[in-house]
Amino acid sequence: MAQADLNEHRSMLSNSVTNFARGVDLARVRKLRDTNAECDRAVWTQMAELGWLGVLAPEACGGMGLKLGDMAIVAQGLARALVPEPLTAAAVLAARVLADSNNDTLKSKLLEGLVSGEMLPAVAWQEEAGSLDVNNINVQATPAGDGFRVNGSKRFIMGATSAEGFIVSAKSAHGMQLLWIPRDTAGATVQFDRLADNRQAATLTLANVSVPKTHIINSGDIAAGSLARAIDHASAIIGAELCGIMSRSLEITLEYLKTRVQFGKAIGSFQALQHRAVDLYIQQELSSAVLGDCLAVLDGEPDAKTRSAAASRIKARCADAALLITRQSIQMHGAIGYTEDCDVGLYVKRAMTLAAWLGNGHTHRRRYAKTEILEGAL
Amino acid sequence: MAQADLNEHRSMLSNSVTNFARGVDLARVRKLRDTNAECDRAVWTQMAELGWLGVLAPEACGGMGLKLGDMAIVAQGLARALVPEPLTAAAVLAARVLADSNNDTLKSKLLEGLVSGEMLPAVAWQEEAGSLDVNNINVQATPAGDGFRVNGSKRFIMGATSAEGFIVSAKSAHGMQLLWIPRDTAGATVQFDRLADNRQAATLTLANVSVPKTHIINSGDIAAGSLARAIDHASAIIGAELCGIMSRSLEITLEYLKTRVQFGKAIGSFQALQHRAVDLYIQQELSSAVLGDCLAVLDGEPDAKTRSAAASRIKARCADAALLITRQSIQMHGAIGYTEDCDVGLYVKRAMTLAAWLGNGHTHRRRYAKTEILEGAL
Amino acid sequence: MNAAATAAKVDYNAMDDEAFRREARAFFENEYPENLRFLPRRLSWVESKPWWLSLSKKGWLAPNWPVEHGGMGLEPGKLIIYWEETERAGIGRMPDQGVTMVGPTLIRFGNEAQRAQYLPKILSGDNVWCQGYSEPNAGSDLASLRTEAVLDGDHYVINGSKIWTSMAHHATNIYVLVRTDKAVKQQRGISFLLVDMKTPGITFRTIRNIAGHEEFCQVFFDNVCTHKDNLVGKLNEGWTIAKGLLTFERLNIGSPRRPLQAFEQLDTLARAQKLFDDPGFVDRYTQLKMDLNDLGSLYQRYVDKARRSEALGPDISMLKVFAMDTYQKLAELLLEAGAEYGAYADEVMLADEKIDLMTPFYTSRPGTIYGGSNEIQRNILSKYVLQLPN
Amino acid sequence: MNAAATAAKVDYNAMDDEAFRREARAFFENEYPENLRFLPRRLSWVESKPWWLSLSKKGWLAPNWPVEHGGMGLEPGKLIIYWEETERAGIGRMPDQGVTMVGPTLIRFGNEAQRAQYLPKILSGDNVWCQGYSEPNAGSDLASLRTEAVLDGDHYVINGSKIWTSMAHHATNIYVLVRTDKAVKQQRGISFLLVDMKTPGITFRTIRNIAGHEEFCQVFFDNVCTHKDNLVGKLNEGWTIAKGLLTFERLNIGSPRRPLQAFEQLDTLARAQKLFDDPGFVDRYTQLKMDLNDLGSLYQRYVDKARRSEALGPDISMLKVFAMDTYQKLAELLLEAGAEYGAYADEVMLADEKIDLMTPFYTSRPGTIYGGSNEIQRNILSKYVLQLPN
Repeated sequence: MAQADLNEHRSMLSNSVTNFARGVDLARVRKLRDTNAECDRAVWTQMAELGWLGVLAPEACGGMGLKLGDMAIVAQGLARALVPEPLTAAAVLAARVLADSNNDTLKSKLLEGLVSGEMLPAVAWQEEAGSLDVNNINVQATPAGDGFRVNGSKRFIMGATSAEGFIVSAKSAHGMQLLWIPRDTAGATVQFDRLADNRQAATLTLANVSVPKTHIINSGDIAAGSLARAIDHASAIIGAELCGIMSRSLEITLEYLKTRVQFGKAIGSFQALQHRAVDLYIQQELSSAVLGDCLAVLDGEPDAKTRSAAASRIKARCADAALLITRQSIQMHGAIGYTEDCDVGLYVKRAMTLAAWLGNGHTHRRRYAKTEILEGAL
Repeated sequence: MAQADLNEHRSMLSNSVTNFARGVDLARVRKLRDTNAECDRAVWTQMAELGWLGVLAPEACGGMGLKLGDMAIVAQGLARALVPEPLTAAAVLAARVLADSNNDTLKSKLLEGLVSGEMLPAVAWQEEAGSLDVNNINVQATPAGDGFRVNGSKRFIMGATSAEGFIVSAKSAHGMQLLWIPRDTAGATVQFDRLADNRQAATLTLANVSVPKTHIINSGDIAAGSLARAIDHASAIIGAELCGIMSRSLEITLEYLKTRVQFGKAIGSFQALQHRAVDLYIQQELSSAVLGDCLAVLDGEPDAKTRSAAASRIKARCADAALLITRQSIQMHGAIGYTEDCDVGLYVKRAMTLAAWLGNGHTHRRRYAKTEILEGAL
Repeated sequence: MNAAATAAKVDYNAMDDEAFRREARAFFENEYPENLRFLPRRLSWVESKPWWLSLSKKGWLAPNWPVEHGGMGLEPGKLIIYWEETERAGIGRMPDQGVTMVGPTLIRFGNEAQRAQYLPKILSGDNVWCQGYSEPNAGSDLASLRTEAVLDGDHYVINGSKIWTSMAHHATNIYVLVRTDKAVKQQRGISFLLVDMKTPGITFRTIRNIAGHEEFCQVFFDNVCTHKDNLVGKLNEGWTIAKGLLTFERLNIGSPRRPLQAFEQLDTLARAQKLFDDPGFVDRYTQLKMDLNDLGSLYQRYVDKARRSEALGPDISMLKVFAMDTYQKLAELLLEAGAEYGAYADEVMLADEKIDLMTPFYTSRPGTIYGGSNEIQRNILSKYVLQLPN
Repeated sequence: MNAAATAAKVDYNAMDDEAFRREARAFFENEYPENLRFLPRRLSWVESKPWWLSLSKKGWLAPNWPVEHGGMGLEPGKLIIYWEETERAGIGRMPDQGVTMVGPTLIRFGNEAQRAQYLPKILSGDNVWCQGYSEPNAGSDLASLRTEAVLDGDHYVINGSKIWTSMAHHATNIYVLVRTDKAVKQQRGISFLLVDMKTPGITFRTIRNIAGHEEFCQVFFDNVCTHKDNLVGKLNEGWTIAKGLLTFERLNIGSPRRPLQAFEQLDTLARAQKLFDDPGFVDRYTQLKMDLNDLGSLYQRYVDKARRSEALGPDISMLKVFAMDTYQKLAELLLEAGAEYGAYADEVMLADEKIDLMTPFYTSRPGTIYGGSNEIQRNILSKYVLQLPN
């Protein structure tokens, strides 16, 4: 795509997100607790129509073939409005894995469906908490017929409540297999755990699930490499979401500091709160600087080590900053901040869910240390 | 000693320290940089006459046979006045080791000399930075004549600048030996490194040093146990010194906050500084509470595990609090705090020396974790 | 004298510590309802009542009240054992304002008639109390309260509204701070009244907390009458009582036992996930464990002071500040150490252990806000203890 | 045009990054005096001069000045490489106010005559500059300065005193902020003057810093005359220049390269003491390493802005706050990780490596005090960026 077209797309995206976010009512987010409807398919279709689900997908599959820098604009804007739909899970994590597939028939079907909003795939790769290693898995794919029989279970699957199926990583004699397993496949059961923001993490249990050859997305080192890259890219876009969360939470809080009166003065005139607000602002700006810097690195398609380091830098900073800022937003609101009615509570909860997904700050710092510090030091 | 006598001693000690500290001129502390005279023998003799060097020593050796709780009063008071003489090194660490000796002749000579101020022994036990294990040593004592030949070197020896000799721990075929090695012994060389507060840490190198049987202080498990207890007790009294350091530094700083005017107001009226001062005050009070609580435990002569845990609790809290408070004292003084002329600089330097000696906060937390957390958890 | 008072005549303070601990442990283990252990929220009154009555029957409901009023009269050392065993058994927090706040207040500031009227009903569970301090738009600025009471014959007539009243929807009685003299300065002209929740003119709306539980109410007073005998202490001197109560509350909130509850979860998580094999985790864990122990030493200092009947001065604010900061750090470490599970809203099963990672996070938040926010506590310490200028 | 200007005509910005780095590294490794590497203090002018002249000869003294004024005109990417290699080679901090402060000020606010008179003498080492901003009892409250200058014929006559003037005892010239109009409000009525240190009436006393080095002076002005041509910018508008310079200074002080210097020591210590085998240490090290990298990203944002010639607003204060906080944490970790060596005042040899644990501690302290303390920076951010009320 030519630079002029890119710029046009980017500006269009930015405007459409801003307009959309302006119309969002947080009442729907509050209701999630009771309804579990984290993905309203009508909203999802609208998001598809606005082109957001296809930002990263290749044009051949109906996407825009844009960069992470563009996707970040969408993710950040929607996160500010607490939109609960699984944008990053589908349009980054799943889309990236599917785009790399060399099974053209399956790829077209799934990726075009994803972009159009008709087909929602969820990636099921992780099994152990705190592990970002795509090879640290126990789900087994043993040859059966022209395909595989799969056993084991996957955890921490996001965007699964209304998913039509799962992209599952499995071990086989010939390395990793990335397999498409429709939700209603015999032997596949899904179970949900409620998360802080009332969205759901799924656990997928596979008992002798048959997967035909036509459902193999990718195999071997290509599969593992593709999955690892998708996870890094999704981690980076979660960072963008966290930036949206923290900036809106801080905005609300600064507004409160300017208007809430105690002891005859706006509480924002108390220096202790001013300095704390400044420290939160610094964390916000750091996050945004790191996000910008590292997205540029990622969009340059560097080697795997550089890519993982950039993704970890984003996730570590943005996760910890968002947790700090949203928690302090509660504190600075005082008692009202501790009620369900106060919006900052919604932000702290979304921050917790996003921070923990695909490795929290600590996990990413550990990963960064492993490749960037320890390997160099030895 | 009867309770009434104890109380009388305690009150006498407290008064004498307060009077002494009132007369201390910090000019002498400032001159240390040029003179290295960290132990003025005239001052030392005065301290001996006031009974401070014998607070812990048994009455049979001219001491008072009091408790750590009493010693802490002296150490804290003198630390407030930055008295550089090696009170804890001699009157706690060395005195405890000597009091346990079953070599009565040597014990009388050294301990009585110590109490009277005429003989200054320095304990040389540590070899590796960050290690508090008395058995983690390499100095070797091999049988020779009726005694030993000793080789190796010891580090981080405090109170050595004007010491007449060293109490050295060494490995032998029959376990640890605690040996008395006069400073002028052939083969013993002493080298000094300047510390933050311009006191000196000595390194003692022993090359084929002959130690006669009459210079054996203690042997085997008794030696190791005695040394470990002495180190724990000294660590606790260093905690008391650190409490003295932090309380005086905070006092000076609070006074400055009340009098220094900027932007037309006393800087102590700025809420950000107020809240920071409060946090420092809380650390001071925590330190003092922990010190009091754990000294009582130590004075109850508990088992070695409980003893070490209590000592580590004191040292960890007091070291970190003193470093924090003295560093922030510089910051709150602004530019003047960064000059050699400002007293708070002397406190930050003494805090650094005391914090590092016999294990800093981190080292003590690690030791605490090992016995109090990990052994329980497994 | 009722059964409770009789039972309380046992001199627990004379017991050996370990023997007392064994008795407490056995009682809590055997008698407390299994289904209410380690609940991720406070107990409702309906849930609490059977246990309230069990405690009362044994004379163990009010461990800190003097024996003559039906308490256990425990000395601090024993009191701590009592609390430790409470936590160990996972006993939930009941609507206990009567025991923790009203009882001590009436014992200290009330008159004989008030004690006779109210204390037994607290012990018997007939009266359940809630607190009416904060007001909308007053928040930390408690002294700016505007709910007023005017004496009309034998009754005070109350008008206004209170907010952040915990569990008011389960309470039978409320104690309120009201303005009884508008002419004088903020802290003066405030009185302390006791009111029956069934008095005509009282209404309330419930407020859900951040965790989604109906923890608070806003209580509205529309010409609510309470007899003038329900004035505690002197007219217009309620601020002194409130301050005294806040001091009690700070000693209460400053105890190591709430953070200890979070430690229970952290320990379980660490064992289940083998985190003690990770020296980096152990470093962070140890720091907080030692903070908690040191909080214990500081707390003990105040407990000893209280035991010697010395007044607790404004410096006690530091206890609350440090306790609540430690509690929050602990809850935050629990979430971080949980990795992906750190976002789970409900309990998780790990290595056959049930772990609630999220509840300590929520329960640790209000500690830095209510009862005078940590910011207010620091102002108090700055002004009254460090005497820094305004 | 002198040799320096000729040499500077090489277009370094067009060079490949690695090639430029190789050239810088070779130059710094080969030419900088061995005995002055990694010194635990700033360099005196006598020590600096040979290196100053080597740099000048190669045209490398003023990497950030435009080429037409004898600088290298480096773009930010190259400038960072230049700085990185400076740190790597352990090059000491010279009395560089002329290069870092006076040059950029005259280029931006001075007139042609001032640039012609002063810039070449900076490059040639004939003029060594120091800064006269702070005053006794003014401190962070810079605008309250009282040193005054009165125009008398062709000269300003200066009376008063400046303090915290770094290295004034080695300087030939001083730039001072003086009050030229006492009738107007604080920030107004201040002017920016250049003064020869040999002018009659100037005296000074040296002040030792906490590390015992003669780092500062107090400079006294007793009827000191400077020609009115030495007024930079307009009369009574010196505050604008000072603010501009403070912004420069904040960009300078906010760069990751000073904390990087502490990291050099920490890395060496960690290798010598095998601390990378200790996962607890690695956790703490990584946190700070990532803070430093993230500071780099934030810094880059401002460098890019400066490169696009956009004005640097008050938000740049955050750079200084974060950089200096990170620097101090790093220096504190270095001392802690050094265990007993963390109290050593001088260099230690460990595993054949020379490590200076204490110097980063001392050099990191003033960063949160000078150039507007971190408290002042936070006030600025609160007021001008977050627009919180007063």
